[in-house]
Amino acid sequence: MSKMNDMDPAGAVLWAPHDAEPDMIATRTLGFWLYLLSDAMIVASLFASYLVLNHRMNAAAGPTAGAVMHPLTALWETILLLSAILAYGLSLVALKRKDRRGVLAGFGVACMLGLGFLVMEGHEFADLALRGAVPERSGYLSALYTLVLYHAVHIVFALLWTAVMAVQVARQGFTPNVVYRLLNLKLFWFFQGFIWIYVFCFVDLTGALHVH
Amino acid sequence: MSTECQDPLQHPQVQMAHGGQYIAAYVFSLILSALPLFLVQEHGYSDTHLLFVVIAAAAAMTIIQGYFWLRLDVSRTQAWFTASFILFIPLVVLTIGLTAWMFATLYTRTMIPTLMHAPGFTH
Amino acid sequence: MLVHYPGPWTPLLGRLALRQIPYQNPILVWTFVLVVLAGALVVGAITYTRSWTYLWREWLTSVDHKKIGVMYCLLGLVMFFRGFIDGVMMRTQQVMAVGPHSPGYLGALHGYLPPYHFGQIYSAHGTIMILFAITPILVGLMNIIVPLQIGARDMAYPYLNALSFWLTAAATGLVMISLFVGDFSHAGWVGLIPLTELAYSPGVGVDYWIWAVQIGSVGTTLASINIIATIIKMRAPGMSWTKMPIFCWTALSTSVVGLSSFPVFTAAVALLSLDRYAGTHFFTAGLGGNLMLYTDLFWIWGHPEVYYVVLPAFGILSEIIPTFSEKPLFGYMTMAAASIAIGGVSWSVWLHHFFTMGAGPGVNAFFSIASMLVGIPTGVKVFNWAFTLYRGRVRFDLPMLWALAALVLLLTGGLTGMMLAMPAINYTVHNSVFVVAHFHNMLNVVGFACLGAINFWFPKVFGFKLDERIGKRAFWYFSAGTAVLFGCMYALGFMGMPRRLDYIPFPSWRPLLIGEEIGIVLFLISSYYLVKQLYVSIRNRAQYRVSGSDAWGTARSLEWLAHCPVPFYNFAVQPHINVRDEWAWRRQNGLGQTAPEHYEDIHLPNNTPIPLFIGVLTFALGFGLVWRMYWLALASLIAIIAAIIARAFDDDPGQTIPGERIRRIEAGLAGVLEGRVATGDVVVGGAVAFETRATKAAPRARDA
Amino acid sequence: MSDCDPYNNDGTLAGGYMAERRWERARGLVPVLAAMLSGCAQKGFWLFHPKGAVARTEWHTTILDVAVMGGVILVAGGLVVAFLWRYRAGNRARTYDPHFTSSLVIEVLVWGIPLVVVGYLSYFSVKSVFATNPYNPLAVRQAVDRAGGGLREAYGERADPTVVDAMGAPPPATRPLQVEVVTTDWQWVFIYPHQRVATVNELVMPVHTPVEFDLTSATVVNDFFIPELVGEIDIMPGMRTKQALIASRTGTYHGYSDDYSGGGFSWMGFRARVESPQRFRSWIKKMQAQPVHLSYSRFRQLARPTINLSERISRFSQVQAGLFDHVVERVMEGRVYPTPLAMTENMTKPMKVRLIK
Repeated sequence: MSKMNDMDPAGAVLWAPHDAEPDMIATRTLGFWLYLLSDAMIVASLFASYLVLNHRMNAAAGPTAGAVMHPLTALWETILLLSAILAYGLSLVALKRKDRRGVLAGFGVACMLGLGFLVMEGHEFADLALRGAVPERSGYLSALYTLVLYHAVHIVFALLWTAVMAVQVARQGFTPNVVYRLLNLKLFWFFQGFIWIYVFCFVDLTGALHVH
Repeated sequence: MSTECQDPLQHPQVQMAHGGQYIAAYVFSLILSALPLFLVQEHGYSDTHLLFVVIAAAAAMTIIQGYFWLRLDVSRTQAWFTASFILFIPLVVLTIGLTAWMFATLYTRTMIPTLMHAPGFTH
Repeated sequence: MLVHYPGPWTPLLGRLALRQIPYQNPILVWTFVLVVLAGALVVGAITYTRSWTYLWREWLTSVDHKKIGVMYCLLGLVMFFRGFIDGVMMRTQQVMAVGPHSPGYLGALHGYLPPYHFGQIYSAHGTIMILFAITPILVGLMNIIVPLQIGARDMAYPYLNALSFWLTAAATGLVMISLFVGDFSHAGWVGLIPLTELAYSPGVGVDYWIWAVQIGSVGTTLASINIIATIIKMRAPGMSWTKMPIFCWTALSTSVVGLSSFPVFTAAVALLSLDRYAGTHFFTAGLGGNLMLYTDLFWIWGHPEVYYVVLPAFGILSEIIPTFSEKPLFGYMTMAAASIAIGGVSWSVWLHHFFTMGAGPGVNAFFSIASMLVGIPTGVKVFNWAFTLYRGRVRFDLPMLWALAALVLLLTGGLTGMMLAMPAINYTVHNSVFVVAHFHNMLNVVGFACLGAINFWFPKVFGFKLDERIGKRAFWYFSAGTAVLFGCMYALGFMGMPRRLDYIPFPSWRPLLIGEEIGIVLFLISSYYLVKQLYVSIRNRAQYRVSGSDAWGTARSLEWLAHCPVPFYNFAVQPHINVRDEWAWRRQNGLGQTAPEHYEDIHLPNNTPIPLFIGVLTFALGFGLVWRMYWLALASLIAIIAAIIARAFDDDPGQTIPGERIRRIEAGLAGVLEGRVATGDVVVGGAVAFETRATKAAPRARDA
Repeated sequence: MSDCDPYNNDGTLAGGYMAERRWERARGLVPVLAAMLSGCAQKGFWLFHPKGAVARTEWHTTILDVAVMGGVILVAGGLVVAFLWRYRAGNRARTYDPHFTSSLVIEVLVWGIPLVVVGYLSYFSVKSVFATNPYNPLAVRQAVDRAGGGLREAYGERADPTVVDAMGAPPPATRPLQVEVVTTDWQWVFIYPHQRVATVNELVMPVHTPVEFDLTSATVVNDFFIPELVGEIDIMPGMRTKQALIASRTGTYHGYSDDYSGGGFSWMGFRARVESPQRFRSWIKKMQAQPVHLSYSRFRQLARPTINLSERISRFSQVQAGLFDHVVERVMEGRVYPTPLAMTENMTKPMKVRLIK
């Protein structure tokens, strides 16, 4: 019944022959992944808020989803963002080949494309704000701005982080600490792709649908 | 640490980078974004049908990006990533779904119908 | 973008001005005097004993999980005391302010607290007790025990661990400073919406609440990540999932709950702060806001948070009861499954906190059934504990008493919980003191478990037990206080008394309010004995010293294999796990004292002050945002990001402790256990562990 | 009560006498305690003595739940206590078996019993949700049907609330009375739209007549609660909730807000008077003759933050048509009645608010 009876104390190994050092890189990336999942819960709450506040009543006689969405612009933003993510992914392929210049080139392309994404999105929202659709206008616009800009803030941090990692790769090379950070940054970039496709599908596309 | 003596680039998480798969996910994602966009702009179908198309596209992109980009599979290095990801899916669905349901009933019960269907506040 | 609020503003100080210091309020002035005196006493004592370097090197910059855990517990206990004083003040106000003819003192209409002050006190009481007392104590206990139970050297991320602690400490600092600079929220620990909106709370109180809970919740989320990763990645060789001690199972389940629910809270509070700072309309009644959305998001976190605190408590009971029954835990597998199940169900029950909102009967029915489902795994746990006692050899040591009382409280709490889960009953007692009695009942389960755990694991960390006789006295007064206070409160619930009443309109409630006051006096006596127990035990620590690694003689899990007190490296050689209750198995087979054949080098991270700096900067960030000193907030934010980047460039090489030194320390520890005094090379989890009366005059061991 | 006569003190301080005296003092406390407890049981426990059909249904549900759960708790607690007693370390007679750590039969039982109990309670929970659902126009009538009956009748076949056809209009025995409730900071405005009268801080209802409430708030969230008559429902600004009750006995009951709404919350009570239909009609007549009229602009004055310390009642006639909807609409457009800084959480300049003394 109890496990105690099963084990013969005579031949048992009592002490590990060596310290079982956990795999540092795998441990660090798992922790960062858990952080990303917790971040996903914040995004889920923002999506839930958006869903609740995306009602005619929450527009408070201001613009509704159909009036502020430009799905075609959003598609261009999608292309820019996914390309930036792909560029970062390809720089990790260069990492596999120990190609330091390839890694740095990938970083550069990713940063440029990410910056392009931010400029385009900033332009879109500045345009919206100039037409009077500011977040203070209605509950719907508050939810819209917050959800989209929360993603944009992540991209800003992704760019900042990529720049820092470019310095580290250039100065320190591929030490274990640099490598685990590169892997974490990969998770971070790829995760933004996830969030963006939901923004694209459930904010931009359904906004054009007039389902609500 | 013992791992520091080894070459970090030999770590399986570095070694699993795969250019072809990354590009495949990229292309599929773009197609899956453009296709529903095209359908939505055309307005050829009813809105409810289109909504299903959008949801299906989002789900498909989740699977494609999850598999090809994040490598969420059951291999030894990735099992915990996949497990925690799958654990969070019902949580996200519960958060959004139950909230939406709750507020759908609340709106029908607490909003005054005449105000609800008025064309905005005109005065 | 930024909204208009009443009152002046200057660029340098924001809304802060001398008139924001409540120096006219005698209660606060005397509190301030007391706090200053106590602070001066502590600072003086540290200076007198010349312990500043020691404090800095051994505690404030430490990344050792045991020391961080001890600091967490200490922080939690101090805040527990603060929250308790708030409770005393509330009960006293309520008993004084009954009926229209009750007199008023200190400018109050009735009693001695005006409504706005009373509102702040109950809000602070709830916020502190849940987020800054019980949560830190539990996180601290998990911090200390989980790595020991799985045979690890430290948590998975020691640096992050220190950061989590200092973020929690920064949040606590914000709550405490709100006493003397400005005001605290009056809108309850839940942040009642739209009372927290700028129109109805134009002061800085709600801002204090927002930033304190926000920073605290970030800290707790990070702690959850750490515990999950530690359990997944750091288990000693041989420790399969089915051999893991049950406390680790509950810690895992609770951390998953924390990891997934705290972010929702972060989001809810962030949206509220956007409403207050940027003028958005998430939760306003007008202009398209939806105020119930806040309530919804809050309780998506709020209910799992309840299980976040109760699950480790269940784990503690599952450790204490087998130890003092001299029997393995009954139904280990079902207990683990029940722990996971409670965490899982916690995600679909939150609407029962607002059944009266007016949602459809289908919605109410769904959440009612889901809430009741929690009763199943909880019932399983109670029965399994009962069968752990069955055919055991039950001793009534102090930790066991706390655990058994927690078990009894869990039964009554379960009864009333089942009542509240029924919407038809909930309609009559929602927001009444019945609810208050219920959740105090359940949180007292956690409180009893925490006190049991502190008594249980104290010798593990510090090497000596807490005094049993005084402790039992504290226990009985505490139990009597619980019974009297919350018994009366349940009765008042049936009389329909709402919670948060500053003035009691109906004199017929007075007798039971007096009963509650008697209960709080019993609690006061108990807290006196608790402090006395700690003081006497530390003073006479030589006589409470435990011999051997097993302080109770019948302990079961792996942490009892390490020395009491635990050396900074936990285990000299990592143990290999053979069975579920490894220590009990070794002890019963005569392998308890078997020393490893050889000692290897141990690699440990270095101490770092950066988490402390980030904590201080976060406090400044919060303070700047509360008073809208935007320069301070911006500067702190940039400094935090800079500190994080700087840390990324400053790779910690760690330190390697040679095996030879480990062998020396181990030999020294063995000497200590035989009654000799260790000096020099021994650095242990407990600060006072190795001092005896004999060595009081001897120079303190300051070796790092 | 001669044993606790305070004058029976001869000044001797012998030890034995002291002990006796202590006991006597304790005995003196007994009637006080008994009076405390019985006195409360008679009057104070409002939830124990429902005076309305809906409240009675809720109370019956409570009894049922406590009975079922109490049984389970007694079994579990009894097991714990019995095992603690039997297997205490000092008891040499007991068996000690550290290998008894799992048993399939017990596992099945400990999962099965809670499952069955929870299933049983869930069934009643769902039924009672529909039976007390404030939006269901049939709920009140059905509650009346059940009124007077015991548990068996409350949950009998006849009154199965799960099969209620919420859409079909019931043939009402009496025409229900419509009352619109608006809460302000910190008063209650009761509007009788068909009679075009309004009261502040007093609710008057005829007995044995269904009363249907529409509720909204001009400022923050409140909770409508009359413990003896009906359970709670939230009152939210910009939204309209509903509640319904029927009172079975005339009398004056206490109503109040049950959700903290700011500084004046503790004084935010109202009188709920249940009158005979004749007296109610004459009360309406008297109300309709009130000189003060209630328009929206008047309401805005009324809605300024006010603490009603003395439970003063105001009465209005000629209530502006559609006032309730107008208040809701204005709130949705962004109208707030801000609380002054000195009445919220400000510690330095307290109590700058309109007080009705």
